[in-house]
Amino acid sequence: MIKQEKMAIVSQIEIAKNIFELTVAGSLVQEMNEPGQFVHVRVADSFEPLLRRPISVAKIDKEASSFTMIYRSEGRGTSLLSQKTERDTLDVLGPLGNGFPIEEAGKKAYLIGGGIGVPPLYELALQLNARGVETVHILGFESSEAVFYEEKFRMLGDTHIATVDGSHGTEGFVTHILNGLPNDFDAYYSCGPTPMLEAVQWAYPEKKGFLSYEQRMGCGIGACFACVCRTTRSETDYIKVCSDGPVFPAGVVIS
Amino acid sequence: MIKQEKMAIVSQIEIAKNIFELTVAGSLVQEMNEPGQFVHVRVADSFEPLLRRPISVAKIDKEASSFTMIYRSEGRGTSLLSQKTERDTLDVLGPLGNGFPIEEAGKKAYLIGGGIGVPPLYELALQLNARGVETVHILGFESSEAVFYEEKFRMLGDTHIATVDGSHGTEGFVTHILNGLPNDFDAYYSCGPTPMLEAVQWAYPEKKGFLSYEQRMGCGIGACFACVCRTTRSETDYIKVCSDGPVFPAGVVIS
Amino acid sequence: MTDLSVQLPGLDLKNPIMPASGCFGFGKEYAQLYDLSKLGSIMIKATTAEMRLGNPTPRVAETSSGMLNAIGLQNPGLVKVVDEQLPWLEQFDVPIIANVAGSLAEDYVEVARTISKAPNVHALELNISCPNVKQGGITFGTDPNVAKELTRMVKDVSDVPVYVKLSPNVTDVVQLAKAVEEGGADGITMINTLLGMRLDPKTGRPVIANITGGLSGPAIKPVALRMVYEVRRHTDLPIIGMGGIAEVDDVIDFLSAGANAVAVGTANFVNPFVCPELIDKLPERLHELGYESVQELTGRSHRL
Amino acid sequence: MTDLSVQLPGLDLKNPIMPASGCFGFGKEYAQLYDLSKLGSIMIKATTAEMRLGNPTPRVAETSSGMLNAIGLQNPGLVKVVDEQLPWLEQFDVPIIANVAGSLAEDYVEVARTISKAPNVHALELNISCPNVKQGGITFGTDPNVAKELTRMVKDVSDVPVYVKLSPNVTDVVQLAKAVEEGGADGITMINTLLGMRLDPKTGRPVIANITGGLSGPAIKPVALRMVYEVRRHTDLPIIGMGGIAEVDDVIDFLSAGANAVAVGTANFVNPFVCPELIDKLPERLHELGYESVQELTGRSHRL
Ligand SMILES: Cc1cc2nc3c(=O)[nH]c(=O)nc-3n(C[C@H](O)[C@H](O)[C@H](O)COP(=O)(O)OP(=O)(O)OC[C@H]3O[C@@H](n4cnc5c(N)ncnc54)[C@H](O)[C@@H]3O)c2cc1C
Ligand SMILES: Cc1cc2nc3c(=O)[nH]c(=O)nc-3n(C[C@H](O)[C@H](O)[C@H](O)COP(=O)(O)OP(=O)(O)OC[C@H]3O[C@@H](n4cnc5c(N)ncnc54)[C@H](O)[C@@H]3O)c2cc1C
Ligand SMILES: Cc1cc2nc3c(=O)[nH]c(=O)nc-3n(C[C@H](O)[C@H](O)[C@H](O)COP(=O)(O)O)c2cc1C
Ligand SMILES: Cc1cc2nc3c(=O)[nH]c(=O)nc-3n(C[C@H](O)[C@H](O)[C@H](O)COP(=O)(O)O)c2cc1C
Ligand code: FES
Ligand code: FES
Repeated sequence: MIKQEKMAIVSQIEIAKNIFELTVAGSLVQEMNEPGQFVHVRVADSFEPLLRRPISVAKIDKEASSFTMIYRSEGRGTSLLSQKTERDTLDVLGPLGNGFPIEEAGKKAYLIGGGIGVPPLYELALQLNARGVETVHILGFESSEAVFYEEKFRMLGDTHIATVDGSHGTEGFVTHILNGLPNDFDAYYSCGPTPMLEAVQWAYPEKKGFLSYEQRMGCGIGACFACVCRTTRSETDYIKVCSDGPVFPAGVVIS
Repeated sequence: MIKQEKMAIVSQIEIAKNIFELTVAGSLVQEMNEPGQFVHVRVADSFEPLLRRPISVAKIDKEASSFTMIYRSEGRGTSLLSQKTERDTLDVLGPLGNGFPIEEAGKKAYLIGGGIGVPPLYELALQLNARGVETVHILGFESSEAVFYEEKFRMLGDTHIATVDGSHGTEGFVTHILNGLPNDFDAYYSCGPTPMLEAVQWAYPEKKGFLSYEQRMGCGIGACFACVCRTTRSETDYIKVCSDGPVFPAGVVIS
Repeated sequence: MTDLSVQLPGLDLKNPIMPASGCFGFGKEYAQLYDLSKLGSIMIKATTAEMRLGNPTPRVAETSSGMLNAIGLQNPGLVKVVDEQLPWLEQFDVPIIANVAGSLAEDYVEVARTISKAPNVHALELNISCPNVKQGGITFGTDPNVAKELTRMVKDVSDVPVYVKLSPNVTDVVQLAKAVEEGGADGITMINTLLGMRLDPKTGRPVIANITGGLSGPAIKPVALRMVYEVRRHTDLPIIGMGGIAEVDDVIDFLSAGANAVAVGTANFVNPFVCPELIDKLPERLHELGYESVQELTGRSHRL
Repeated sequence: MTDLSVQLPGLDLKNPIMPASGCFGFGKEYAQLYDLSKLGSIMIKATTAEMRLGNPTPRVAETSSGMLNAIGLQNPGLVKVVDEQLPWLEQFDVPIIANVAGSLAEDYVEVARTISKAPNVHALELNISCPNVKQGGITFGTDPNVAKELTRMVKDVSDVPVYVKLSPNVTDVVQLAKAVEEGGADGITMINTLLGMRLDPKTGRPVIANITGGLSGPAIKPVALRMVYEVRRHTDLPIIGMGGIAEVDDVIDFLSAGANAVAVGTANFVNPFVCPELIDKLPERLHELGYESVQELTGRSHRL
């Protein structure tokens, strides 16, 4: 069930350049299940900035009733968010949308992430590993400064890093790494910029894949029709990223 | 000279119900001289709320290069202001306007204040006492909860308190106290709600008096013509509270 | 007991608060969050004769204390709305106001004729003011004669009272209000969004794919309030006021200016519980201000 | 070296940044804070033939990301402006744009004739759009024929180029722009304020004594930007754009949309140093975006 809650801020840490790891606690966490779901966060008490910001769930800790987000402080809203401390509360609406189907993973899965698309893959990796699925992580970042969670992913499986400027790992995009990896996986899961999702989709036409999309949002719950994408399922309909997605099987979204 | 400065917040204390004493430090303080001047304070980094808030200078400490404001947290802006702490800075524009002429006090002066009109009288009392002027303080508040600085004023001279609900001091308005006080002073200085200023002015038609007025402000420096009042000096002109005032001799402002 | 009820043509409202069209879909999503029977009414998403896909994305952009949208009347079309959405809404004890849109006058007439027969549709809201559709819409809402004619045509076929939604993008909103009154409108809803634009400073490109969009949210409240106040001075038609309402004092302001009820749009995105919260807060605020009913307060700014 | 200079009819601007009329008085107050010679130009407060007292107070009210004002053209009158204010401004190396207002066409003509002869007045800004004066003003700015005629009359008597300031409170701003172009305008300045209102929820009374006021500040930027963009699509006249400019990217946006220079109004009240700060920041921002001059960037949104 979707809830709105003023959640307690447990911690907020800058884990890479302009990348913040924010953990909050509250009963809303009990509603979270699927990796790949997101929350809609209000960054200010006033109406300026007005809209909530969608942020993926990066880690769920049901015991502590807390969850973790990882986001890049970039525009007005996220930079306000990054100024919040343990003394503040955070107005969170969630969990929202449909996440990654973990039961489709088979025995071995590729998790392919780019930049701020990496966070939801972490909870996904945790849940897949808990089910005995072997996960390989292929993660792309701008530069070494922007890399985060490398060790955490490594603890869960093979982890390959690409940076655009080559300052860490392979130089280039995740697709460069994918070219050199075997085709021996059962399913892939991906989140990142749309061109990356496109490239990944093209690389594995015969594989089962699940992609998480981004769109500008209004309501975040399916009411305002802001976040639509065309779909191959029907010529006469759109899908909504917020409530039909953000995760869709490969081949469904026309971007 | 008028300066704009991000001043350091030295302390912020709630000294009565919803009444905050805020001390800030910076080089701008060196420009302050007259009691009764004010500053124009930006309460948020964003443009919401948009306008600065005019607040009187309540105490100047040139040695510490700090000054103190006392304000009521009421609307959107002042309640944001009240949330600021020593970790924040405060964008201050000032000193603005023309304050109380201390050289006009003679030997004995009445300082008559109402509510949030009391603060500027404190620096005035300090400066008058420093010049050897005897000051009598007649201060009106809503109720006992809203009373502040009573002891501080008492240290400087006779101090009479009125509260509207009679919960502290005399019941009623400052004028009730004035009725019972001798007429043996040389000048009076007053700041408070306009009806109070009117009443005080009427009570002492033959005395030298100086009144500090309030108006809604835009710029605070005389450029926008928001804060005007009609004047007895001329039928064809307005005076600006921000730059011609806020203190005017009795009889000048038509309110 | 503070009386929140409001009686308007076709609408027997428990309270004067309702979500604005386009900001609440057809209710399904918000029904996950609270009981829709609590609402005074629901203004459902614009319905057109045929299904519409609307505009390309991005469709929304944030602005200072506001947002732009160019959804472009995406909706499943008249048949689906009548066959699926409206029947689903019947489970709630809430009168529906159906927002009617189109490109040609005939489209409006067709939608109005059919949708006004749905049992839970108690009024129509004629959307002659959507700034986000190329053909039509906008001209209906800016030309008094066209607006009057369209109102009359829709009135002729509608089984329920017809409210006309006015555009703020006009020189003289009172003239439009009077025109639709002459056309037989039973009420007015106002305002729709202000036409605006945002650019991406990095590229110079419009952020909204449609180039321009409709500005809504707290930023536009002063314009909306002024227009409601002006229109109230020139007509006795019921007004459902909207534009930037987010807090209970915004409701008070619109009622004071002469609105008989209010609609909440953008604020639903910020706080999905805003409508029930406003409904809960309104009695106490009215009481604090010394009023025992919504009706008593309504229009007070004109009686000072 | 990034080139900030802009050449417009009558105006040889060091840079495209100037304070907007009514938000800078006649410069005296801001001259206490910085050297006015730094500014591209100064649009001085509206000047009328006779001295004006303006409206009663309160004259300003805050709104979400904006403010309302109803100053009502308070100014010392033509003679004092020409004899005192303008000569005082001569000490600065900055061309002045004189904002001309009035109630009747003859008033405009009288002011224009005289003020355009002042040595440091390099252009006139015809204020046909002030929403805060009862008689006239507003009608000049909303009726294309009246606007055209007035422009022509003023052009006939003015010694310097005439820019006409457009109102946003119209159905079709392009129509107005074309009308003043036909009337011989040398340029356009836009936008003036949006007509708005605020009520005191405690009492229901308008906060502004004049009841309505003009909305300015960041809240109106999307509307202003849209209008500049639209007008640029339909005319080659120079445009000085304004409405909510407060940061360097706002300047970039207005230039991108087709403004040749920009004016900063309300932001002066928030940050009295905003104009020189924008002037300082502009070269770096232009450079970051890959432009070597203001002119190169101007209108880029139309060339994508
Ligand atoms: C389902 C989903 C999950 C996401 N998860 C994460 C995450 O885990 N970590 C992370 O760093 N980012 C994530 N994003 C992107 C994140 O929402 C944007 O970076 C953020 O909204 C930008 O806000 P801002 O205040 O920095 O920018 P501003 O420029 O101030 O934003 C202005 C408006 O544009 C919207 N916007 C800007 N960029 C984006 C974008 N890329 N996607 C959607 N809306 C955008 C904002 O929400 C806001 O409404 C996610 C986006 C979606 C849709
Ligand atoms: C010269 C001068 C000196 C002042 N000194 C003090 C002081 O020392 N302590 C103190 O508590 N208050 C003082 N005030 C009043 C103080 O400025 C207002 O209480 C404050 O601006 C209200 O802001 P808000 O955010 O609480 O209210 P909001 O309702 O959010 O204010 C909205 C707008 O109205 C203006 N406004 C509201 N009330 C007033 C008012 N009474 N006077 C002027 N503008 C107002 C605000 O500045 C703002 O622009 C002074 C006012 C003036 C003009
Ligand atoms: C995303 C969005 C979609 C809208 N869709 C419609 C619509 O379909 N029909 C309509 O009449 N108005 C539509 N509107 C306008 C609103 O109903 C309302 O008139 C406007 O947003 C002002 O109110 P607000 O400031 O409370 O949002 C829409 C507004 C938004 C923000
Ligand atoms: C207090 C105030 C006074 C104004 N006076 C005038 C004026 O005298 N003449 C005029 O043409 N515009 C006047 N304006 C309008 C501004 O010049 C400008 O067009 C408008 O405020 C939009 O710009 P902004 O959002 O940057 O303030 C005034 C605006 C304000 C806020
Ligand atoms: S954000 Fe409103 S429908 Fe998706
Ligand atoms: S506040 Fe602008 S002139 Fe006084």
